[in-house]
Amino acid sequence: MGLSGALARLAVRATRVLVVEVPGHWATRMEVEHQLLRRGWRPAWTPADADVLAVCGVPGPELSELVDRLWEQMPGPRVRADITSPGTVGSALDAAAALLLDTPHHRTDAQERAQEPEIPEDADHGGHGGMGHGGMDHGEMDHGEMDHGGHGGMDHSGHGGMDHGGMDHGEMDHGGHGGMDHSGHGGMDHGGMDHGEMDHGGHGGMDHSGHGGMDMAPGGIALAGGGEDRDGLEMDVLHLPLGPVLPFWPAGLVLRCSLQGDVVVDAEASVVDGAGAGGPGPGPAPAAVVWCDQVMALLALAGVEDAAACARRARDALLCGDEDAARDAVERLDRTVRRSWLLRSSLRGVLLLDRAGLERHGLPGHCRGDAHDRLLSRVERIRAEAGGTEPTPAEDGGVPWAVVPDLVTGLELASVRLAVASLDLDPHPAVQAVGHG
Amino acid sequence: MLVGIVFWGLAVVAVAAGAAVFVVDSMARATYALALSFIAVGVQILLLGQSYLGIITILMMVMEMAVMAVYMVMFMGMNPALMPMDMTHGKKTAIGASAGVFVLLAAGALLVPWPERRGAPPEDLTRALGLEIMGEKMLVMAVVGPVMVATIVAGVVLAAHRTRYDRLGDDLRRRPADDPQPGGVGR
Amino acid sequence: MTLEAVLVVAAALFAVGLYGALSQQVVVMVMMGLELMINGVLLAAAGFWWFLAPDPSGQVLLLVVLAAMTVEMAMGFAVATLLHRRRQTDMTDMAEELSR
Amino acid sequence: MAESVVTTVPGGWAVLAGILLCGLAFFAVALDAALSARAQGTGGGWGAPLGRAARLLRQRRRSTVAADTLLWRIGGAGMLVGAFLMIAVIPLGEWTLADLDVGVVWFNTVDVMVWALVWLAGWGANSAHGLVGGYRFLAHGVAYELPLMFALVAPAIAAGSLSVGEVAAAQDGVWFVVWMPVAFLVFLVGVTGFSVWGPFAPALAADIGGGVLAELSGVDRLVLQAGRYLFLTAGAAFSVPLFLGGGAGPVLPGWAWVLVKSVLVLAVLVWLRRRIPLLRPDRFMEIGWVVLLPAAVLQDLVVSLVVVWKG
Repeated sequence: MGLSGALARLAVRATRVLVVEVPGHWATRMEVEHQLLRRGWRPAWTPADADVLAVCGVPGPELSELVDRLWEQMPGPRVRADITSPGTVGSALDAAAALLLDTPHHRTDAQERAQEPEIPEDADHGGHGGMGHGGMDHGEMDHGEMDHGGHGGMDHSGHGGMDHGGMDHGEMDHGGHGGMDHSGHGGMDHGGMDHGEMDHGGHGGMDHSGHGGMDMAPGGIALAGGGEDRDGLEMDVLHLPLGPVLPFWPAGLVLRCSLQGDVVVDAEASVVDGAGAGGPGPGPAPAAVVWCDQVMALLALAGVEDAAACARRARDALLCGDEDAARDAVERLDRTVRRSWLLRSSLRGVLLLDRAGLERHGLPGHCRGDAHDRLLSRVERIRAEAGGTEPTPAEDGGVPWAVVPDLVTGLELASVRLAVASLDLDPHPAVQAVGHG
Repeated sequence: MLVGIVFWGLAVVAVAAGAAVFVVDSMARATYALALSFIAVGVQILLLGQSYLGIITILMMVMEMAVMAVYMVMFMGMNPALMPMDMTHGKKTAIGASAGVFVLLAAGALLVPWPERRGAPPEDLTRALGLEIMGEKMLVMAVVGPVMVATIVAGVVLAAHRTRYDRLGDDLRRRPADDPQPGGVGR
Repeated sequence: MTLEAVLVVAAALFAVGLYGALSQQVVVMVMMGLELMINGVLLAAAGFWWFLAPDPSGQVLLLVVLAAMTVEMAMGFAVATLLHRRRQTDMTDMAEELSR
Repeated sequence: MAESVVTTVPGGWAVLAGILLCGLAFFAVALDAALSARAQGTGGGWGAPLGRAARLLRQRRRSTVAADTLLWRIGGAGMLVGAFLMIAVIPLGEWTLADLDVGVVWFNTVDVMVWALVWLAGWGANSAHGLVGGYRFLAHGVAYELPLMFALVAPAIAAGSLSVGEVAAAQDGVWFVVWMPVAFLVFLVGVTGFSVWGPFAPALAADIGGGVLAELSGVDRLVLQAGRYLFLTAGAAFSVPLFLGGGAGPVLPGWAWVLVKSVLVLAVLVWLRRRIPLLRPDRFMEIGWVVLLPAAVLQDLVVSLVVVWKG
């Protein structure tokens, strides 16, 4: 016990926390992030890396299901902390740390869990690109929906009873015809399959024999369809939802992307749990805090860690009302951002919006330029706000999340992330919707 | 003795991995099986006293297979990890032909009375090789170089969709080039 | 480790590669077969060099084989890309080229 | 071949070399954690490597649906092994583990292995983000590897040998870094490249949830992360015999100078990471081919001319 106890105590000092923000509960999330760092802990980017799952706020039905799935994917030892208000963050994290040390508890937990990863039976995988949030792979999940061959976007997950074991498509002639020949499989129940999404024409045939008979495909993996990419090559289309639980991503936003390679060819935006299901939050955040948070996300995604840390400190100082510290931090942030020509070259040209573009998408004037211009203008606004010396410029509104798909289509994945972070997205659409409703 | 054991071990690895290329279901595994085969042969070449060529073989082939994997995934048209792939034709003929070739070659190898070894390897092989290709055999290298460059150009021309006129306009004056993905230099 | 042993192993590699090159339908897999054949040639050349005439000029041959392999590979990739592009616009054409 | 300039030590010393490498890598992790803690305004952090390792040792491993576990694990474990292979040819003062006559090419071969390993680690998880990460790394590889190769050529030309020991010995008067700075910089770019470090970490970046690391937990993650740090350390250490005069220096013995210089290079690399944004593959590809490659070739030309001129 002595050794494993010592190991556990050492391990807890480096705990990683996966923070899930229920839309509207920005204050709790920021408090969690603040306290994490003070303990020497770090945020985790994926459930695979997390020891603690910190749910900030009370999730709605859709997000709850998702959180449960994240919980399933955590390797353990794992602790879940439901934090409903900023005031309880400290005690919740203390409790989590204490529970993390409880080795016997985690041993039992590990034994009780399913050993093999699997896609939940009830998940509606057929709905990729469509509705069903259920089967969503928000990126960090272990569902691996990648498919690199040419296959129809079909889905087997809902068909637990289907017996694919006896099928042998191995000898199929793949050269000439695109689709599969189903006639040879009289016994198979195709009833539940969604053939509508299959693209039989453009690619070299599909093969079901991987299911049931093969160890490589325990089932439930949706396959990709093909399509012409921007270089005129036929490439597979992969459906990958971004969000709602993704590092440095606007809370609650879900962007269902169709990817070819890493280029987003189509996207669809929604908000988790629709509008207003997030429960009561503390209300809209102060503008400067939100901007700082967005700047931090953008800098972190661009990979300048020192500058991102600087933005975070500015945010936390603004949040707790420490004006001097805030002003210092903002000044430092401003200097860092302005000086770094590498940062400029990295963000230059990302989602360049000219006047016509702004009008077409109905965006406010402060979105003009590329990601770097928007970063600078936002830092400028933070300075004005924090300094309090200049009058606050007239606020002309944020960017509605509904335009995001139009903006990011055609960009490559990393640019999509930078583009989204560079926009002043309405941060908590659910809350705002309630407010307006 | 030890060298013999290592050699035969590597031989088994090389041939088995080579055969695995056409047996395994996954494209990634097939590609890296070939890489393994090359690594084994590279080490065998090391055993045969040619350190530079052995290591360069490993270097080049690992790099090539890393790229090859990408092409396999792109063009195989079959799911890598999910589906067994059997995209063959004329299997029996192929097996017959290759078995015949093997018997022929192996018999030749075993039956031909190979001459005695002439001369001894130079002390510093790599230096000797360098002197050779930069001296007497310079013509070879002088040819190989341009061929490589021509390969790069021809490969790009064959594979690329857009030409320079698409990128730079009809009079090749458009700056920066009209690319779907801008580069880092901003030409 | 004798010359005969090296040559037998090289022959085995060559034969396996030949099987692949003959039997595979897809361009990239054919290329893998060719690579494996060249692999055998490479080993055989190295064996000949070491056991018959270990002077530096023989090594140049190996370098040339390596270079040939690279060129083959690069052109193979380019052609495969071209074929893939063509396959969409002209499927039967492609089917003819690829099927048995 | 002339008398060897370094002494080859028996294989048993490999253990010591391994320990030294791990020690330096440990320093790199600690320094990184401390810098990170300072930037966050929290202080401390020097003990972080222990805590992180303990955490990952305690964490359970996990698998994913339809993962290619074999390739996945090879990808992770290979990173750990590769770094140790790399240091085999680095002379520590006058001793070396393997006085390979083509040591520079050996180094190059091991770093090329990283291409395969990172891609395999990304591929094996059967996760979209992991795969995107793997491809990003390959794209980087295509861009940094050729400049790196030409950068490695420069010291070899100047020394007239591919043996690492002789390259170090050839810098008797002037260190190579003085008259081949471009090659040195390109080399450092290459080192950060094959360590998937700092600006070359889009394969592991936050925007794809950690990319190649996205699905790794427990000891698998530890192995891959440790492999990266070890590669960074080995690369930094390799710059010492190649460009920084090997064990040359006043007062201290040769081995100590090698360690001191390695630590310095390593510290600079670790420190730079926090300042430099990620170089996304689509941006860096052009920089690598249009800027770095010609620069490295020109450097080689200059070096060749100097060598010819000096006779």
